[in-house]
Amino acid sequence: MTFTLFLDLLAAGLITGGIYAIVAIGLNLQYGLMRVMNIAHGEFLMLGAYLTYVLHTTLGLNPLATLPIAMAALFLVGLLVHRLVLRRLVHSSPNIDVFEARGLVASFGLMFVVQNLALMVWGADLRGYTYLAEPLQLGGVIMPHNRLLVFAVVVVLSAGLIAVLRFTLIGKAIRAMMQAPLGAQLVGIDTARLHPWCFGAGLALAGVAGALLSMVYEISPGMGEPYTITALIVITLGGYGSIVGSLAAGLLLGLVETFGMHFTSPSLKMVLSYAVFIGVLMFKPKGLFAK
Amino acid sequence: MKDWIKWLPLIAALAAVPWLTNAYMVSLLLTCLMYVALAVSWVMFSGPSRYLSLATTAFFGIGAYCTAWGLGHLPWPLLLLGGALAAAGTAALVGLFVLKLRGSYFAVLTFGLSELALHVINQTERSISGTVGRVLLNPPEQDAIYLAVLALALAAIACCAWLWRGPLGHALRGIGADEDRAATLGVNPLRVKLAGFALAAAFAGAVGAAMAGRWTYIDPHTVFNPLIGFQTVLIVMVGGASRIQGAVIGAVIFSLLSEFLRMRFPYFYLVLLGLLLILSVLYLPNGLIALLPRKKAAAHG
Amino acid sequence: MLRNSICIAASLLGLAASTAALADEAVRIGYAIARTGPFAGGAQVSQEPNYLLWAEQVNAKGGLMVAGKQRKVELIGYDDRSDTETVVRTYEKLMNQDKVDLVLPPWGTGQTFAVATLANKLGYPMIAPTASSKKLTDMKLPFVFTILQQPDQMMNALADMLVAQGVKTVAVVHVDDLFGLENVDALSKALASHNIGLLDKKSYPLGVKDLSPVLKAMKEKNPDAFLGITYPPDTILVSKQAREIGFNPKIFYAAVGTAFPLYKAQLTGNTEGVMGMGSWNAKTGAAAKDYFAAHIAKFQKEPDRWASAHAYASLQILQQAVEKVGLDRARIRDAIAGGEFQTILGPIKFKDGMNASIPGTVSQWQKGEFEVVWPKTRATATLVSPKPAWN
Amino acid sequence: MTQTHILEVRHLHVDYNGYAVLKDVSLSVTRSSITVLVGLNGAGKSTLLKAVSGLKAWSSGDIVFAGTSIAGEKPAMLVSRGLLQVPEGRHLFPRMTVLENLELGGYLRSARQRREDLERMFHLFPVLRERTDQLGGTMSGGQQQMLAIARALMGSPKLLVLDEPSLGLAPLMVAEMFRMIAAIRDEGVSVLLVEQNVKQALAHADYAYVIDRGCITLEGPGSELAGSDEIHAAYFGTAAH
Repeated sequence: MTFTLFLDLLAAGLITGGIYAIVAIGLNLQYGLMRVMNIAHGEFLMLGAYLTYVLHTTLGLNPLATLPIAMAALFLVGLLVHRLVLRRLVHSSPNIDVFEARGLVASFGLMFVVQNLALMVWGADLRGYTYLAEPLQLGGVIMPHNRLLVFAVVVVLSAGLIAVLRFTLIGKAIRAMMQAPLGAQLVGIDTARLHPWCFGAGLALAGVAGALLSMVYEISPGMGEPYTITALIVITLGGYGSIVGSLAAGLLLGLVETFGMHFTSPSLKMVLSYAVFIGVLMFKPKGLFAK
Repeated sequence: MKDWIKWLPLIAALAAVPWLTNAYMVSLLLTCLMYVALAVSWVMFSGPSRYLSLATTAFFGIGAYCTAWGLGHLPWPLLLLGGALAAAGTAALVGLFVLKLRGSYFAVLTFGLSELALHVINQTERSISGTVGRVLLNPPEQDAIYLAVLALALAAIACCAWLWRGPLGHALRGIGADEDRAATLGVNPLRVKLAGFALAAAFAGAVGAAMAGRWTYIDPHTVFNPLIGFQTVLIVMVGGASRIQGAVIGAVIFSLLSEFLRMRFPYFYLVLLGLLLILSVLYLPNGLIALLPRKKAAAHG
Repeated sequence: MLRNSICIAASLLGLAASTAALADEAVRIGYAIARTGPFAGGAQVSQEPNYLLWAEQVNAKGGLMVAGKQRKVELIGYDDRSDTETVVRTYEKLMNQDKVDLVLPPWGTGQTFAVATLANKLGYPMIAPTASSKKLTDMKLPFVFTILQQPDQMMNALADMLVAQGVKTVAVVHVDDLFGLENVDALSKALASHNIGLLDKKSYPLGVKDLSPVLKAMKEKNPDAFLGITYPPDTILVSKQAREIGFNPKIFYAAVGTAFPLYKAQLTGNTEGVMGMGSWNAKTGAAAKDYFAAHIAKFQKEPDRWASAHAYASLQILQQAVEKVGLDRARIRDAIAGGEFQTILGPIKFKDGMNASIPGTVSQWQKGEFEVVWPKTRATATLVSPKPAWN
Repeated sequence: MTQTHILEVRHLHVDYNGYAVLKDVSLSVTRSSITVLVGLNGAGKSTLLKAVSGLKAWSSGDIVFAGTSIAGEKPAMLVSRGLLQVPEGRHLFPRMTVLENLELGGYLRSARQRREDLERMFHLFPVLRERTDQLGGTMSGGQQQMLAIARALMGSPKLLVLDEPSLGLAPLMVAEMFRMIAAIRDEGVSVLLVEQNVKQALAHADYAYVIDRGCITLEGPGSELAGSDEIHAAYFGTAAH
């Protein structure tokens, strides 16, 4: 293997993995924190993608400029969903396991609703636009600008999020809620007030991820499902509640896929990633980064 | 034990359906019964043990592939048995590893297993036969499939009732309540879980083997459809996981309702179905069985 | 977008209103098709819009001529959720319970397979516009016809074209489902018979998101032609990524989706010279031109240049057969099997249940139109080779 | 009364699934004192503590803290009013450092107050100063208990409620723990201590209550109860004399 080829695969793997990571981090904020296994996560990603598509193709807005809009819009959607559905479930569930099961059913319902509303509005056709598709050559590695941009945004966002969680008091409070919900309540953290914000933040990340994906791939109402599944795998691999774990697991999965596809066959991509996933859980049942 | 006798007329009526109505009614009931069998097989293990399994898809697909591979070589009823055994065997084997994990880890892992099974069969088919799908040249008649699935659904219900009353059921419940404590009380958790998991898988496998006959053309993406596993779990949650009736009622109502909505509102029935799911979990959080009178539970104390 | 779906809804309402008055007279035609799920993308581009367009046009002209009497057409269309059991159940309802007069096929090879034996058993003739599989045609079901070119036809045409262009070596990627495998099988045989070297062959799964490492390896081997047996998202993916890495062989071919208007939109200014599966455009004939215009007028979007026209032509054939023999389905079947029909794709005859009139074709993007360039008898423009460089 | 008592539980009834867990329980905690509540497993101790910290609603009676009822108040609100609890099992943040655990203890206070309190804690628990960067979950049981108490003190409590602080600790550590609790009381913090370690607890108690099957059965100054026959009969199986 030449060094250039290695760099090529490394770059491709990191970019794929970066996308996995940002989607997974959003889901982990919901699951790690309040145990909402949000099967509709990918549908909110899809909404972010369509929002960018519509703003770009009708108003001519630069897709990069739509990122904060997608983020804010999906954040509000998150608050709304929390207010209408999850808050009630939190109150009516006798314990966290029951809440988790009910949250799963509700998020399935959300998935049907959101995906099919999008289908009614935009139809099933693939759609897309071209943005920053020009390739950039760096020491033999060729990458289009849009993929590099996606990676850069992913790195900045996840680094920012990790920094917030690590260094600010509110971030520490959020980590505290994930690690010991009762302990958090007993030091005066108002969990009931923080939950909607975290759920909203999870959806905001899905929205950004969707907006980014629309720069690279075609979009359709069903585009989110595979990402939900990948995100589930990534957060399980990285450990529930661990944002750094999700980032690392996402990148790892991207690299495994890219290198694996190169050395075996692209057809084996799925076999490889599921084999890695199952293999890791066999030996590290609480995720790669469990201590 | 005697109260099953009062269900005899209903069972007889169901068995007579192919002679009384048209093929559509048969296939509509077939869908209901398929989900009854799958939901009961799911709740049989996952209800008391609280292990949320998404492996139903894998077992169903494995059963379906038994029919796809064996039809024309072996008689069809034997293939149902083969499907059941293959699925149970797979469950026992993978259970050795996956049943060590609990909660969401188990759920995501079993989902991963279903996907892995899909892709492994896909690869195997490609390398052996050079193609992915299989055409079933002499599939069984629809009525035969219907009666087979009816029998499987009834067998699943009977098996579940028997299981829950016996020591294995108690052990599974003990594991669901507190696995470590159950272990100290002389239960071997792994052995109990393996037995329950494999027994449940056998029914899903047999249902897969039966249903495959309907589709002429079998390919991995059709029979390892993740929707099958997800829908089974949804059905049990909507119906209620604490009693067998929950799974049965959930399956019947869910199948009939989604068919009705699909026919009546062809363009936005899934939006309605999604809203109904959300509303049901908000306003009927304990499942449809909460609407039933609880006289049976009282009889049991 | 929104207007589009409102349009569909409105036309359905209109249909419902008009049929209410003529309920006892309308010819009821049922189908199930993917409106949701993974097949919806293809079904809603190439197939269902044509059903709706045809019904509207027939009714605008007063209806279908059945045994000397004009009767309106009533379409009964359900969503099959891209699910096999649902599609089977829905056709059982349509044929057994609703007892519709005729049925139209669902989307794609797998779903057509699932209902083909049923339609055959109950004697409903079915002309499948989006089924392409040797396995299906090998079953030789008397009531099931395929109108789309089958894998060996398309691949033989492709190989002949390659020979004519002096291609000596090729690299192939293909999706590893039934469509990809049957086509690549036919292609390999055709290439071998013409002594064209296969330098590299890679398969990939549905939903692939990055093929640049594969394409880079192929670029190193420097083949004369790149051939992709791909679906629409992957067709766009391989085109974009080939451009990014500067992989520009003499012939660049990607199968399904090159014929979609979306392809032109996605590869802005980079379509020139790209080849793919297509078999008609508005220049094919006057009837094709009218169809093209009517499609745009109704849906505000262009039809794709491959299966859309086949879907519409299949309805024309059904219509002509009914007008000839009435609604007796066995006689319709015989009429389809034995007759010749005028369609927007030209005259069509069936042999062994397959379209015997339209050969395998290759199309190529030239100056913003997807021109048929092979074989010469059906060409709408002259083939351009080698492919110009990507912009 | 309210002047001298920081906490008063008045005729409290708590039901769980229709089953009465607490029946007419009354007790009070005098300011700057250590009040001990002893009882066997399942006597209703932890239910009472849940009610006191806002985690469990009651059916009748009342709990008054610093002169006002706490009915319907959320834990976070009680923390801000100065009622802090160290629960059984401690509920530290296991994957966060000692420093972070302490900072979160002062979650509701200003950054300056937090800095000052942190200094105080390091003074009170020198072992924590040496281990500021260690993860909470990796410390020994005794150290974790120190950290849990220090974390609660960071919230500047008027009343500190401790649930089984000596559970699982080595005997030497237990003695250290009670010495620490006495020091906290001497700084002016009232302490409500729930313990199974009856002997040690009563030795340090200013006042004590015995709870049995949901009812207060005995109360009195700690030294008095330590010598009572009932206590010995119930907890040591022998009479005192």
